[in-house]
Amino acid sequence: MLEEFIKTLLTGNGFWNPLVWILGFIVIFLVVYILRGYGNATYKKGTSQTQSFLSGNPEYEKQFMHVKASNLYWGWTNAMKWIIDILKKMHTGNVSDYVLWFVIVLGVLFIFVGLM
Amino acid sequence: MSIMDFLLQQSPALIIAIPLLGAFLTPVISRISDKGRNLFVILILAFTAFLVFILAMHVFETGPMTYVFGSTQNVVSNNTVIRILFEVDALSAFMAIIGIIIAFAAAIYSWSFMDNETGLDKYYSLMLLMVVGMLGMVMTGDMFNFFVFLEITSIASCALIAFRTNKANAVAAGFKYIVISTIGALFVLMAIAILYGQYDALNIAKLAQSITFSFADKIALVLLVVALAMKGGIVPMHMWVADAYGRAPASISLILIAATQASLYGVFRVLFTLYGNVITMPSISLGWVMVILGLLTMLIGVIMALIQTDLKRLIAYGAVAELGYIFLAVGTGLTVLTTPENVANIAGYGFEAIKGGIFHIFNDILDIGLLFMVAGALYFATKESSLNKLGGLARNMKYTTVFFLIGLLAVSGIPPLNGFSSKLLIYESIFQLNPILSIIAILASIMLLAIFIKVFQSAFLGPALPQFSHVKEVPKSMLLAMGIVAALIVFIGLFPDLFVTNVVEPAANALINNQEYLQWLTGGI
Amino acid sequence: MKGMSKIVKTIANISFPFIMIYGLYIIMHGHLTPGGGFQGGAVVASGIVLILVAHGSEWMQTKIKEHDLSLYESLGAFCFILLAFLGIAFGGVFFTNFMVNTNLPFGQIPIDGAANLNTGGTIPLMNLAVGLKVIAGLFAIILVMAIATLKKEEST
Amino acid sequence: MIDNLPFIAVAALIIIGLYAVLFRRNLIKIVIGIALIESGVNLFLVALGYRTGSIAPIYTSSPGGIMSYPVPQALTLTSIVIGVAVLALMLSLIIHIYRHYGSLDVRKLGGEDQ
Repeated sequence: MLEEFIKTLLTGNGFWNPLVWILGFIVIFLVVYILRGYGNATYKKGTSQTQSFLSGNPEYEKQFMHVKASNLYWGWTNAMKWIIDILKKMHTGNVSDYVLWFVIVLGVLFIFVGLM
Repeated sequence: MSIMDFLLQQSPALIIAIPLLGAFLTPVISRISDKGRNLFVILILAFTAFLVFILAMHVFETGPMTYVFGSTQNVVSNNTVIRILFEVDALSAFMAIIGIIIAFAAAIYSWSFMDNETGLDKYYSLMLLMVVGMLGMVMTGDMFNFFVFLEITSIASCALIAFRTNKANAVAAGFKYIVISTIGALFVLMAIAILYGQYDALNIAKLAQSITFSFADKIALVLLVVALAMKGGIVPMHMWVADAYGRAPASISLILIAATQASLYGVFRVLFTLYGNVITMPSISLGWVMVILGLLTMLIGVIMALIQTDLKRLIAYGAVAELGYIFLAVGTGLTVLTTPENVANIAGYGFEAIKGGIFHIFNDILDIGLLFMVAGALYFATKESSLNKLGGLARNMKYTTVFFLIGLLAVSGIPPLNGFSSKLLIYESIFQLNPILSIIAILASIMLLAIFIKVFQSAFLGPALPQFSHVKEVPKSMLLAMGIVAALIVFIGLFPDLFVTNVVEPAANALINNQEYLQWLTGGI
Repeated sequence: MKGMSKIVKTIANISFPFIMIYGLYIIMHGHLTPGGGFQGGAVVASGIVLILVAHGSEWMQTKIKEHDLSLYESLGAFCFILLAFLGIAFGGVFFTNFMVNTNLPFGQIPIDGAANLNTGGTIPLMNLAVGLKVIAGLFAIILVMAIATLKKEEST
Repeated sequence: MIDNLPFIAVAALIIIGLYAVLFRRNLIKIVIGIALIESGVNLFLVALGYRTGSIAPIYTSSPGGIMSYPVPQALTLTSIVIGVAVLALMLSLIIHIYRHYGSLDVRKLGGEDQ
C-alpha cells in the first residue's frame, strides 16, 4: 500500500519523485538554518542595524512605502510596450469583436481543412 | 441486489437527476429556512459526489458504462440507435470527478461568501443547474443531448455571472457571455445537424462508427472544434473569459472553470472519439493547429495577466494561459497520432503528452480555483478588488495567505505541488515534438510565477495599511472550502504517481482508444 | 405599464377563455397531435400576456405575485422529475413509461389508427407538468419585464 | 434548384444574422441577429427531415402516404424552447444594461483592458 504512494512518476524519459525533492529541501533548510545561526550572534535589535536605509533620505510613513501593483515590473512592461499596446488594442471588450474573432478563426480553419 | 449495486446501476441517471431535483426544490426549501437551504444544497452535492465516485471507480476498473433512458429494449433497431443514452467512459468519469469536487467546494464556500446577498434561492437553483449541465455534457453519449446540456450550462452560468445586477460591469459581462455562448452553441447545433443529415444518427458511438470524412464532415468538424474552443476560452476567442470570470462572484468563477473545461472535453471528444476512426488519415494535421493555438493561448494569457491590476481579471487571464498547456499537450498527442512515421510513438511521448494534458485539466481547475477562492476571500474581507489599493493583508489573514501561497506555487509549477508533475509530463513530451515548444511553455510558466508573485507582493506583503486595520480572517466555511482544495493540491503533488496510474492513465487510454467507446454498439449492451 | 381603454379590456376578457381552452387542448393532446407542454403553455401564456397588456401590470400585480409563479414553475419541474423517478421504481430505468398497458389513466395501447386520448402512459402527465412550468415561467418572465419597464416609466 | 431553396434560405439567414451581430451597434439588433441565426439553424434541421410530397407526421386519422421525418422536428422544438429562454435572458439583461449605462450602444460595454 505504502509503495503505491511513494512510487516514482515516470515521464517518458525522465522521472519525478516529490520525496527526493523533500529530502533535498530538508537538507538545504538545515544548511540555511546553520548559516543563519552564525549571523544571529551579531544581530542586535533596536540599533540602527535594523532600520531601513534609503540612500540617506528620510523614510516615509509606512503606508506610503508600499509598492503598488501597477509599479511592479515597470521595466518589463516598458520594454514590451509595443506588444502590450497591440494586445490592448485587440481586447476591445466589444462583444461584436469577440464574435468577429470567432468568425476569423472559423474562416482560417475552413481554408486549412479545405486544403487538406 | 444490494442498495450499492442499485445505486451503481442507476448512477448515470441519478447524477443528473438528483441535482436537477434539488435545483427545483431549492426555492421551496428557501421559503422555510435559509440555513436549511444551504445545507440542503451541500447535501445534494455530497450525495451526487458519492454517486460520481462509485461510478468512476466502477468505470476505471471495467471500462465504459452505458445507461439507456426510457427502456432497455430495442436500443438499436433497424441499424438505428433509437434511444437516448448516457455513456460514461474513464475520461467522462474523470471530468465528472473534478466537476463535482469543485462544485462541492463552491457550495461550502458560498455559505458565508454569499451570506449578505439577496435572491439566494435563485443563486443556489442556478448553481445546481450549472452542475447538472456540466455533468451532463461530460457524461452524455448523444450529440443533441450534448447541445442541450451545453445550453443549460450557458444559461445558468450567464444568469450567475450577472448575479450582482447592481454592478454595471457584471451585467455587461453576463450579456457578453450569453452572446458568445449562444452563437457557439448554435454553430454546434449546425454541425450536429450536418452530421445528422448524413448519417441519420445522433448517438456519438453510432456516428463515430459510420463517419467517412466527406466534405460536409470536414465542415462539421471545423464548426464543432472552433465553437467548442471558443466556449473553452482558447485565444483569440478568449476575451469573454476575462469579463466573465472577473465579474462573476468568486464561487461562480470556480464552477465556471469546470464548465469551461467541459467544453474542452467536448473538443477532445469530437476529435478523438467522434472523428477517431478518420482522424488518423495521413493528410490531416489538426494537431499542429491545436499546438499553435495552445502556444498563442499561453503567451497572450500571461502577457495580458501581467499588466492587469484587477485581481480576479488577472487570475482569469492566468486561467487562459493554463488552458494553453492543455491544448498544447493534447495537440501534441494528436499530431503524433496522425503523423504516419510517428504512429509507433503513440505509446511513447504522444501518450505521455495526452496524459500530461489530462492531468493538467485536474490541476488547472484545482489551482486556479483555489486562487479564485482567495481572491473572493480578499474581496469579502476588504470589499476591494483592485491590486493598487490592497496591501499588507498577510498580517490580518494568515490562513488565506497560506492558501494563496499554495495556489501560487502550484499554478506556476513549483515542485513539489501538483502543477509541477503535470507540467513536467507536458514539457518532456512536447520537447520531443519540437524543443522550442518546451522552451516557450517553460517561459510561460515562469511568467505565471512572476504574475502571482506580483499579486502576493502587492496584496499580502508590505506595511500594514491603516484602511485595512479592521480586516479580519474570513469565516470558517470559506476557509474549509479553500482547505479542501489546498489539501487535494498538496496530496496530488506529493503522490503524483498514485494519481496518474489510477485515474489519469485510464482517462488518457479512453481518449486515444475510441474502439472501447464504440464497443457496446458491436458487442451489444 | 398602465391599462388600456375599456374596449380593449372587454375584448381581451372575451377572447381570453378561448385562448385558454385552445392552449389547454394543445397541452392535453400533446401525445396525439403536434404540440405538447411547451407549445400549449406558450399559447396560454400569450393569452395571459393579452390580459396583462390590456389591464396593465399594476392591476396584474394585485392578482398574483412573481414568487408564487416561481413556486408553480418549481412544482411543474418537480412533477416532471418525479414521474421520471417513478420510472426507476416501476420499470427499472429512469424515464420508463410504466403506465402503458395498465389499467391506470392513459394506460391503453392505441389500436391501429384509432388513437384516443386515453393512451400514452406517462407522456400526457409529463406534458401537463411541462405545460404548468412553461405557463408559470413565461408568465413570470413577462410580468418581471413589465414591472421593470414600469420602474423606468416612474423614474423618467 | 427548388429542392435546395431551404438551404439557400438557411445560409442567407445565418449570414444576415452574423452581419447584424458583427456590425450593428444597438444591443437589441444584436439580439435580433442571434434570433436570425437561430431561425436559420432551426430551418436547416426541419428542412433535413422533409421529403418531397410528404405529409405532417400526425398519427391520428392520417390520410396515408409518406410522412416527413418527425425527429428533426422534435429537435427543432427543443432548440426553440432553449432559444426562448436565451432571448428572454438577453432582453432582461439589456433592461439592466440600459439602466446602468443609459445607452444601448455595444461599444459602451467594453474597455476594461484599455
